[in-house]
Amino acid sequence: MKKLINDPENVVREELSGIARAHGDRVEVHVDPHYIVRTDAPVQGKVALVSGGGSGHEPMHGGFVGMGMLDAACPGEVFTSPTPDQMEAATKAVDGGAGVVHIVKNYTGDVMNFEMAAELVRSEGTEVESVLVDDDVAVQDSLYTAGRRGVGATVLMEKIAGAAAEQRRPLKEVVDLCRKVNDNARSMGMALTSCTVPAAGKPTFELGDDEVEIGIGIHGEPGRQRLKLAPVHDIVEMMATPIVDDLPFKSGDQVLAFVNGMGGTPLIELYIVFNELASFLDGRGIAIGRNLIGPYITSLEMQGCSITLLKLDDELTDLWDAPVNTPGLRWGV
Amino acid sequence: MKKLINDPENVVREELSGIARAHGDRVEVHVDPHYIVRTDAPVQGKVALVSGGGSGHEPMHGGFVGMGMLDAACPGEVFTSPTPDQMEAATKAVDGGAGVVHIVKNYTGDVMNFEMAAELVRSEGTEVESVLVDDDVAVQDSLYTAGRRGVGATVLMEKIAGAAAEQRRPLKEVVDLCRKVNDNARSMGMALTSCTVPAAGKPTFELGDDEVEIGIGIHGEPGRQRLKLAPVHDIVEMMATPIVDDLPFKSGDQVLAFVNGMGGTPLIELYIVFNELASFLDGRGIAIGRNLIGPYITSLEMQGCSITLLKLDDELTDLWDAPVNTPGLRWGV
Amino acid sequence: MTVTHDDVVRWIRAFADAIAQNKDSLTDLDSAIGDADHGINMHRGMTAVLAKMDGDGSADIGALLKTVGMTLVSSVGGAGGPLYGTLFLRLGAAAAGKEELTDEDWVAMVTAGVEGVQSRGKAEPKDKTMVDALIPARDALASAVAAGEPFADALRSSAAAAEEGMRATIPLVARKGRASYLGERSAGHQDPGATSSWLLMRTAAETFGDHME
Amino acid sequence: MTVTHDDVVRWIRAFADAIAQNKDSLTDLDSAIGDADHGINMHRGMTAVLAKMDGDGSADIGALLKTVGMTLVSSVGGAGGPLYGTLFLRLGAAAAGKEELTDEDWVAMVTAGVEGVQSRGKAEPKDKTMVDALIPARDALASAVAAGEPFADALRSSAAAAEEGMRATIPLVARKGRASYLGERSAGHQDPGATSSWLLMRTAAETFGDHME
Ligand SMILES: Nc1ncnc2c1ncn2[C@@H]1O[C@H](COP(=O)(O)OP(=O)(O)O)[C@@H](O)[C@H]1O
Ligand SMILES: Nc1ncnc2c1ncn2[C@@H]1O[C@H](COP(=O)(O)OP(=O)(O)O)[C@@H](O)[C@H]1O
Ligand SMILES: [Mg+2]
Ligand SMILES: [Mg+2]
Ligand SMILES: [Mg+2]
Ligand SMILES: [Mg+2]
Repeated sequence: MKKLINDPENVVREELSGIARAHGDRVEVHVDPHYIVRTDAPVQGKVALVSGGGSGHEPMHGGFVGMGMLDAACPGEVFTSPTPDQMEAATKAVDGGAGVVHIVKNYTGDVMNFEMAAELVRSEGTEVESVLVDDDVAVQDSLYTAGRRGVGATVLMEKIAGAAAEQRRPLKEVVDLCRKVNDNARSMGMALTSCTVPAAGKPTFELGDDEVEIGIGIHGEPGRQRLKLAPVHDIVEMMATPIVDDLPFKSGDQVLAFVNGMGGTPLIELYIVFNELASFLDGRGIAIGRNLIGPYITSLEMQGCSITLLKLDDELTDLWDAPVNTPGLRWGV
Repeated sequence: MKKLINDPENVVREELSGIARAHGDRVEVHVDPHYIVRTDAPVQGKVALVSGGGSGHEPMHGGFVGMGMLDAACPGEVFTSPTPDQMEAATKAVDGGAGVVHIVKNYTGDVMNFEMAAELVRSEGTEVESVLVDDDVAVQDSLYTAGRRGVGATVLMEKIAGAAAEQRRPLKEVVDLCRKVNDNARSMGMALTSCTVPAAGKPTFELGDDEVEIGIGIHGEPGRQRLKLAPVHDIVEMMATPIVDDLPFKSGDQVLAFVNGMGGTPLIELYIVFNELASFLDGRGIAIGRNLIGPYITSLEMQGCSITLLKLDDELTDLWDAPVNTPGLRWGV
Repeated sequence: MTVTHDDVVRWIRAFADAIAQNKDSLTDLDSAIGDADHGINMHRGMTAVLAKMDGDGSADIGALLKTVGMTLVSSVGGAGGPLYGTLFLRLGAAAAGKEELTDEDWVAMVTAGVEGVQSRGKAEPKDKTMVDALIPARDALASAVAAGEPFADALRSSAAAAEEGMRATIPLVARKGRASYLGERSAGHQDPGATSSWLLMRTAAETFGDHME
Repeated sequence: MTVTHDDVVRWIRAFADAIAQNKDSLTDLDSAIGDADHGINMHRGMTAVLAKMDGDGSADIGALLKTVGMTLVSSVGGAGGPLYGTLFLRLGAAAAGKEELTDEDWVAMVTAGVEGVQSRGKAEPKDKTMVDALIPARDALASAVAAGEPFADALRSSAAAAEEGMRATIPLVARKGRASYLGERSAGHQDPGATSSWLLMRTAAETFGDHME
């Protein structure tokens, strides 16, 4: 295992210390329990957004704390969802009297820990609504399984709901917007290489020199299919087809196209992926109204990418364009 | 070789096509000869900044074209400096009558190609000044060698000089500022893994599972020292000590600390590097006034990082803080 | 023929030991169908539990187990944290105020614990989760105690049933937790949570059973 | 005993062929002490040159070589582009208007070409660059022609001198170009540019010498 770390045990603590030193102008980092919070929290009268999840997906979620996006984020150990006491502390720290939204990616661990946290804070009188993100079409959805994973749509939801909260929209509207984003977004990921959890010390899975894994999650969970390495044209088609067919996205639709790097993929490749995606969508008569290209929801040093499409309307577009000032996403201010 | 590409021959062309489709709101991409230019170029009465270099370092340089930074960038083939006809066309496209600055990283190829381009455009009446970036302390400087490489300081120079040009400062002032940045910045890089030039198809160098290369360039050029993998604490010390000693940076100095990812390094590790760097600088009495953390000048999918320190004064700080709106760097607007 | 507060402390320590010794193999199991952290997570949790236990002076077994549960909830994270946390919280609630446990107490506690896991995680038998080790363990324990078998034998049957349930997860296609994302590809691998649950039942049998022989 | 326009065309094609055949080995040499692109770059350039030459109708050798130079400048990039571009531009300038070349013409052309490379790149002998192949080649050529040796022999000596100069780059510590960043670690590797320059001189000897025998 080759990483720029000291002790695998201290990875998250030292990362948080780096974030605190780097972004003290915008965020405060609390240790024990760990959470990252806007320096101006709680913002009175504003719905507060709290998210969280395992570490190793940076900039998500800590990098999305700030004006126009999250009020707080709870980082767990690497790839391990955080604990209820973190979420409880973060929720209390950001509660500005207008209610708190928990943005929860649909993983058993995240769901159960956020559930326990919500039970705790509700019993103490804070109004909390939970929203689930489950946009990953690589996973079959069913009442009898854990359901789809939450992946790329999380970033879009945090941005869009964050803008709505910033406009002082009420709790119900913010929650409805979160659901609208989730309902209109679909994603799929793939990996060229595995990643290595620091504490595990070896790659989560092994891929041959000529193999790719399609339908990968963001925790190094193996995907559903292992295929021979193919030109990116074919790979994008394999990812975009189930995305488009699932919603379905139709001719005439406007979308936000999000090409996400898994952590070890250079930007040059992401632009090539985006180029293929744009051609693919041209062929389906789908217009790209907005785009986001880069490593925003990562899997440590994994090489690979994911594609997320979000069907846009004027409301979502305006909220996407609204100012945001976080370490990981910034414009308009 | 595992990459998200189609044909190694078409990597740059397809990347540029992706950039054109993604960022058409801010930049225009010209093909044959290849250059990327602000949509509002030439800006009359503004000094124009042109840079360029091999591809594979994204977002540099194409990602830094836009308001407050570069007017144009010339992308060469992967790791190969662009050709004079690209620079000539780009220079003409951005000349707003106030002169053009060529920001040239000190590599034999870049220097000679920009030199030929400058000869061409000067002979046609355009006022051009060239500025060399050579901040890499891993390379011994000498009159009898090619001298130090230009690395991380390039990003800082392009941002700071771009802000000055945006304020309509005259050519000489912009050039002087470029030199001031170069004179006050020092860098050093390291690699955990090699990268693979697509057309070459195999890693540029081989590193053992327990080895790191210190003093690496941004083209997969081997460094000056191969060492056993060490805790990041030691690695940062090995990199920061020669940087600080070279200028030298002294107790009481304010710096911009730039921790750059080489393309395959996840943000979580860069924050740990930054954390170590901050402690190291604490120990030397050097204050971090500004920071930049992320993959900004990369080496394809190489894992590793570089550290750049720039000594700040009020002028440099203000120009750093000035609004910038490029695909790769954005704030204040 | 009763389990004392000290026995329970020895059991927790034995479970922590077993987790420490199987940390890598649990994580390996989790690499195959999950995210390679189950051993790491449980080890972090049990290390925190040991640190907490050092200062415990009371004799209330319920309070002790509640502390274990709270500590797991706030230190493990992932799916394991809430599930094992809830398990111990329910064990503790069922043992509230008790300074000794009879075999019937233990049956009632395990029954409450497993119920907690199911109400938290919504997993049914054959979903390929820890439930597949816990339910057979609870059933074997309950029927052995009901049949009047010696407690040590009942504990041994319950550990054996947990082991069998754990092995029976191998061919299953996961329907809950991270492994469910793999669909058919999850078959052929033993569930990590079922494995740690077997360790839990095995260490209980070893500690309480040993004491009683 | 003269070199015709057709001979020059055959030489350029032969050089392009040699580059194509040695593309990978040139790139490998460049991996060791540079950035793994010299073969790729030169091949891209010579492919562009071949495409340009197809449409060339004039008999002016100077014009032909100038086109080669311009094409290399605008298609190779890196250090190789300006250096080989300048080399061919200077060959072309020295042959301006000529439809045939004598051995003295060739000496004058090579001399001008090497001068161009040096004024562009500022490299001196023993800096471990293409200059280390070109200067010995020029010197051997010039003295053989001055001594009245048959042109084919003079060409052979110049190719042999280039080869020797190329091999002599192996122990050198680079002082110019990308390899200089390596300092002492650059010793022990043959310079890629010196290698492609040897191919240039060797194909000239083979094409022009062969024709004359
Ligand atoms: N819904 C559930 N009910 C019961 N047990 C579950 C459930 N989901 C997952 N598990 C158990 O949790 C184990 C994984 O735990 P762990 O690796 O610690 O958490 P995570 O999956 O969040 O990484 C699985 O092997 C399985 O036994
Ligand atoms: N200043 C110089 N003068 C002459 N030749 C040089 C000089 N710098 C580099 N070279 C030659 O260029 C070769 C490298 O060319 P190439 O790989 O195409 O360019 P780059 O180094 O830009 O990647 C070296 O092997 C060397 O022979
Ligand atoms: Mg986990
Ligand atoms: Mg090169
Ligand atoms: Mg797990
Ligand atoms: Mg080279």
